[in-house]
Amino acid sequence: MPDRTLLPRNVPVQLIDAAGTEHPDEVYPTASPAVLTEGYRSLVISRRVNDQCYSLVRQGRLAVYPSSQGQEACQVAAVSVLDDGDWLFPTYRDSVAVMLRGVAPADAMTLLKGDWHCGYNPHEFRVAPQSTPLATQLLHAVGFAHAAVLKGEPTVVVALCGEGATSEGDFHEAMNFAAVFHLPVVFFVQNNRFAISVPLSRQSAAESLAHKAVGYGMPGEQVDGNDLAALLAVLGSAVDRARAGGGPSLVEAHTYRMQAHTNADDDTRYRDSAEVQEWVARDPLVRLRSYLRGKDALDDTTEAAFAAEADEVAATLRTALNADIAPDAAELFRHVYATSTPQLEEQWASLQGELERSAEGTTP
Amino acid sequence: MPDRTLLPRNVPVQLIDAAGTEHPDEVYPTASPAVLTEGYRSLVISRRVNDQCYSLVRQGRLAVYPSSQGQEACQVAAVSVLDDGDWLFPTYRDSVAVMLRGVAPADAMTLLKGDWHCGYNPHEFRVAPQSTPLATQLLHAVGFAHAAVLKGEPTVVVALCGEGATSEGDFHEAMNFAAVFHLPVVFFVQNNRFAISVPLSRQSAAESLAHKAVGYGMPGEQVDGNDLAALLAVLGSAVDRARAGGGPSLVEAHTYRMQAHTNADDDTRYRDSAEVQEWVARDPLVRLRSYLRGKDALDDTTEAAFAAEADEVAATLRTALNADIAPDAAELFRHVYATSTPQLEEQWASLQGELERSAEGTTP
Amino acid sequence: MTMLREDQPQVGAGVETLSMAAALNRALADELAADDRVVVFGEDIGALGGVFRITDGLTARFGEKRCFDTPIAEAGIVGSAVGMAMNGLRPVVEMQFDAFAYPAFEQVVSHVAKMGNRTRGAVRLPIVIRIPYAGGIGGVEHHCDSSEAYYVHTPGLTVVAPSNPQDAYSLLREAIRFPDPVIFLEPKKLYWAKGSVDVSSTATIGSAQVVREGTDATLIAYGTSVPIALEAADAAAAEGRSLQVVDLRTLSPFDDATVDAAVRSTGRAVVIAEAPGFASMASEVAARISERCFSWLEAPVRRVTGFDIPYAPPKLEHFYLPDVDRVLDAVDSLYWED
Amino acid sequence: MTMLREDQPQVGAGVETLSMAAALNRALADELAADDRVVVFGEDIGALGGVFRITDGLTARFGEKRCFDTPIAEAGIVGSAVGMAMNGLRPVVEMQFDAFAYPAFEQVVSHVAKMGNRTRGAVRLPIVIRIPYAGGIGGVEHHCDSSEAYYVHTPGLTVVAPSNPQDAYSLLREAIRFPDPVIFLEPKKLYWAKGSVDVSSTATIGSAQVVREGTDATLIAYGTSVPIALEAADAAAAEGRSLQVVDLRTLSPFDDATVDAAVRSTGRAVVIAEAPGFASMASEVAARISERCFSWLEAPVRRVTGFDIPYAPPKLEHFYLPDVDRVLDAVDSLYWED
Ligand SMILES: Cc1ncc(C[n+]2csc(CCOP(=O)(O)OP(=O)(O)O)c2C)c(N)n1
Ligand SMILES: Cc1ncc(C[n+]2csc(CCOP(=O)(O)OP(=O)(O)O)c2C)c(N)n1
Ligand SMILES: [Mg+2]
Ligand SMILES: [Mg+2]
Repeated sequence: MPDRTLLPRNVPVQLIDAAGTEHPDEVYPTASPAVLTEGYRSLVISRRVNDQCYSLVRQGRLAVYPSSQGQEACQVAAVSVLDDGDWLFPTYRDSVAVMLRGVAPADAMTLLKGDWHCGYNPHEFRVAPQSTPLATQLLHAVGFAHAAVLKGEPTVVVALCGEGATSEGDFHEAMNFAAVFHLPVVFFVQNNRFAISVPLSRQSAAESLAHKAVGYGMPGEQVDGNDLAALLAVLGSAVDRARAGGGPSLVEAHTYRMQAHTNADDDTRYRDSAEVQEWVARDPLVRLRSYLRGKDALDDTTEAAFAAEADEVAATLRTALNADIAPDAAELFRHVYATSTPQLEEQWASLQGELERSAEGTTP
Repeated sequence: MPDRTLLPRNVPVQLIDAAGTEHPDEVYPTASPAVLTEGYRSLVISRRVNDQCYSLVRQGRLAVYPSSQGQEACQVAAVSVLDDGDWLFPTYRDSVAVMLRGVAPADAMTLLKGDWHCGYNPHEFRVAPQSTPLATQLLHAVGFAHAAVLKGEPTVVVALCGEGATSEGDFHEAMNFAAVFHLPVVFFVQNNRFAISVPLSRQSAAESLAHKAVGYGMPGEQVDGNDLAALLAVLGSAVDRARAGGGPSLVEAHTYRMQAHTNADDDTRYRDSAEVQEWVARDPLVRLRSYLRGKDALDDTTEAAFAAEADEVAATLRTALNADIAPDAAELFRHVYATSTPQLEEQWASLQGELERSAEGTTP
Repeated sequence: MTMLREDQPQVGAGVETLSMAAALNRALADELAADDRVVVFGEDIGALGGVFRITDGLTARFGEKRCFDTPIAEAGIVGSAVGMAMNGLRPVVEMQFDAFAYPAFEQVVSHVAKMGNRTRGAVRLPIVIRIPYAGGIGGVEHHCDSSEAYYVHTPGLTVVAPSNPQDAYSLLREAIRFPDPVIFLEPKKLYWAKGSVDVSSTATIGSAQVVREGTDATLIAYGTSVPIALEAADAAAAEGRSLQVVDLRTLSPFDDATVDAAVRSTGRAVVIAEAPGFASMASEVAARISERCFSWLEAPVRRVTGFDIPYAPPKLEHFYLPDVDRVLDAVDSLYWED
Repeated sequence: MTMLREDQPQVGAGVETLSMAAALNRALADELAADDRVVVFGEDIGALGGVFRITDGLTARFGEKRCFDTPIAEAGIVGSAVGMAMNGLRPVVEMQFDAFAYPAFEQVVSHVAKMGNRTRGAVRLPIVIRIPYAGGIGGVEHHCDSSEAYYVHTPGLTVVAPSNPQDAYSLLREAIRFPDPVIFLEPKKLYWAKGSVDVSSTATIGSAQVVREGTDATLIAYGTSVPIALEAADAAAAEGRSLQVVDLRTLSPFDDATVDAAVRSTGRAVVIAEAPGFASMASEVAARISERCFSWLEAPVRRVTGFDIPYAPPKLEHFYLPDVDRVLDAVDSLYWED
């Protein structure tokens, strides 16, 4: 990303179009076929996980699932550009990214299956808990990066949000803090055109969301969010810049949420299936596959291997989520404070009493 | 203001420089000497009110005074561009603007003298109560304008805030709502370089605050905030645009807070008096006076008349604030709800009992 | 836009069986029809009809100017409602879930609650902030908070929480006609419970109701806890104990007269609420009764509330939620000497 | 930055007479010196030293990296403190006045309070949010709120409110060392009251203290209301009534043991707090005592609190604030039979 032109490009960066044809860019290089093949593998697994979760929610094994189907290239890219010590700050829709960062797929689904915790130790994977209150996590990302700078550590932070979340005050405050303190944060907005039912036009009247960067004095760029090559290049350059002390930047990916907001949502109420169909043609997997096929970088054997691996991930996920683990009521009280309080002790004792009485069958 | 260039000018619009010399602009016309003389009159009164309040606060007649000394051109312009039916949404620093809108000077100081209410009926003067929680009033302004549009009324709303307030989330949400709903709001930021002790550089890393407009898809412009002619032209064009259905815009005025944040503040802790001195040379009154003198639009008689009028305003203010009006405890309860509640009735009865007992001298 | 007001609902007079969701939808529609100053807005409340479908069909029927989606910004929604109300409209806004109302907290506390007072009544804000509240629906984190304590503690707000379709209908209409801001808490888990609704019936904000007579002890409940109180009273009756149930309906201002009379008539009281108990609405009720009915009380006022922990997730919420057994345990502890 | 921790303050051991403001400043300095993970930030807390000068000199002494100003954005301040704490620092942030903490409410309730729980303890947030609270300083609107009810009701927060320089010093140091987030409420009007401070003395968060012995009734107070309680006890003593005074010091978690023992020893109680009384900290204290000490109580627990109105302006605040007379009136109403 160029260092200091005020305005972002007014068209999204695209390196491989929907047909799989490459359009070389003078600023952003296309990654090697080897790198992109590895990316394709992640796309295949990610898509499979999205599909698997769709089934699991219908079987009642997940309480809710906000699918990233159609946005897998964003998920893969957000994680691919990170170094091991870097941190990711994801939202509820980024379970696939969390998984790609190393968290076991079933663990990444912990909250969604109805548990009270995020399912993984953030420090182990350098992934913050997935955040539901919109845009709030962007400030955590900023603070995290600020601490890294204060401590002299080379950490870069990638903070994710949707286009709807850019309307929240916290988005603004996060962008501004990052710019004023010149922090190594890449704000990555997955503009999937909808915030539940509300279309982009109701979130912003700006030329693009990337243009919001101008108001903070940081670089912004738009990118085709279904083009993994472009995403890797643009996000990669933003991460490099941040690591080199060049400060924060804003990347907007144009993509599309192919499924309803969650299983609980009915998207026929607010969009035409024709629009959804248009985006099928821009699928991130299809175009990359055809590009790699064209480059002879992907053969049937490799494809079969990827498919098999995806099957295995899905199977593991299925098995884990099909296991019925009895919930432990004590967990409700255990982690609220580092040291429990007299009040929680009393309350837990009283609940325990109830549970014992009902186990003894004093309640019919 | 031009309709749709993305970036604001990168220098503030200036029509009359600090020496009083005119620099005609191809977009923004300089108002007639007659109009500017009228503006000068307001400047003289405004300055006098600021000075008077400075004394009154030292005499304990005001609890606190956030002075707009040095920013009088902004105060005058903000009100001058309004039609009678338009609305102004001011902050705690804009008491002079409130007064210029027709509120009796002493009434405009009601909150500052320690009373529980804003001192005027907002509907009578089309001025919202002065707002202390930063940037919150910008959303009220937006809602007000939204209602006007829904009702088909031609109202334009001018919303004021300082440069520090642009860091708040509410600033962002207000700008965005105004842009998305294409509302007749002019956001007018008085960038007086300081938010209490914190300098501009700690609020924003943007090219200018006017550049923030880009992120919302509205026009922005910077203007010399000590040049009344430039302010009238830029704000006037923004108001015209809004009234014509052209939507919101953002105007940043570069000015300077000549006194401490309030009387309670000690500005020697965070700025050099040399910096303050530099701005003395850019005084909005001095330059306009010398311009008008040069145009033979201002003679000694007129000046004397303005001075006399300002004296009179100050005298009235002084008299009003020197009057000791016994506070009425009932007022504490009277307006909390349209209809009082059983709880407030009980509480007031009990306070009344106390007051009666102490009036009867049962308490020594 | 004229200032037309009609006292009778425009449509559907008569008694019908409706879910609470449908009753709320009807109340909105009837007020939109009756008063063209009413505007409804929020997140996903237009084409989608709200995530709980409370605004279903309103945009289609009344148009984009009366019912519309906003950008996602809760302070923006509430703050612009303030401005709209200043300019003569009567905004009814929806917060999607109660934890998502927190970004609007400053607007609510520092402006919505105070505007009437700081303008000596010159600017009153007839705003209704609708908040689906509480749990019991298997919602993931941040979707099931019971946030009433924050609002009832704030002077200047009026806080309402209906427990059945009739009250939901009547109180929402009344809230929209109210001169001051109303926080209207909708018990999510009762959205789909049905009841008969007389759309010609009116309600008074500020009045509690004895919804079941009883002589041995008084259960005081609101919103989601009313059905539990009623069930507990049924169960107790089977065991020969006669429990009275009071539905607060309005949390603030508080109907001391009804509650005092009820508690004094039985001499024993249990307060039931889903929110964490510490410094909560239930604390206030317990403190008030303990003070005002001191000489009548045979036993300490018990509170059956949520634990002082973040709201429990779907898999554990049955441990968290006040239920009939917990209420009966509390009743059992009321120093029965007989 | 190393993870150095030393148990002894670096400077100024010994006993000194300090104002509460100076004691707080000293506590910050001593923790900054003792632990280089501590960072202090907020609005105007650098060069200016804070509008109340609590951070005076800290930037000069410890540098811009340890104590710095931020843009004006309270959610930004608290939200970035969350991220910093996740990354191993111990942020101490200042909210300039308590009404100006409201923009951070979502961050406080949905993240600060819950992070430990939602990560099963893997991510604890050692954040201190300092809030100058309450009135009595002639402040204009929005500058004198008592907002403790909002925080004490929120599970996961620890809420502290000292009433004298010694506790202010010891509790702030302890709060900074605490593994969980602490809301640290500083009674503005006591900033300039002096007292002796032993900087080697340590404090325990969670413990109330009987600050005056007495046998006839117990006054329960915290923060700004403690000096009033003590004064009232003096006045009552002159009239032959012996009042015990408990200073809560920590509002949540609550020290039931100390409070219960105190109230049971006298059989009468008055709770004093400046915040509006409805659904407040005082409600909780009254409700708890009424329940837990039922059989000991000779009279209803009285509350002397602020009225349920927006905080009064300078000219009227003397009508609003709980004072000695009001406390004595409440004491007089405690069913004295002799
Ligand atoms: C503060 C807040 N307000 C409202 C919500 C409810 N909500 C959850 S997701 C969502 C839409 C978000 O849209 P977007 O940011 O575009 O992300 P997407 O779901 O499309 O990935 C809304 C309104 C929330 N989670 N947090
Ligand atoms: C939400 C909020 N946070 C903090 C404050 C305290 N405060 C009052 S004025 C001020 C500085 C504002 O600076 P700016 O917006 O530049 O306006 P100016 O005072 O310079 O006119 C601050 C921090 C406040 N009033 N509201
Ligand atoms: Mg989206
Ligand atoms: Mg300023």
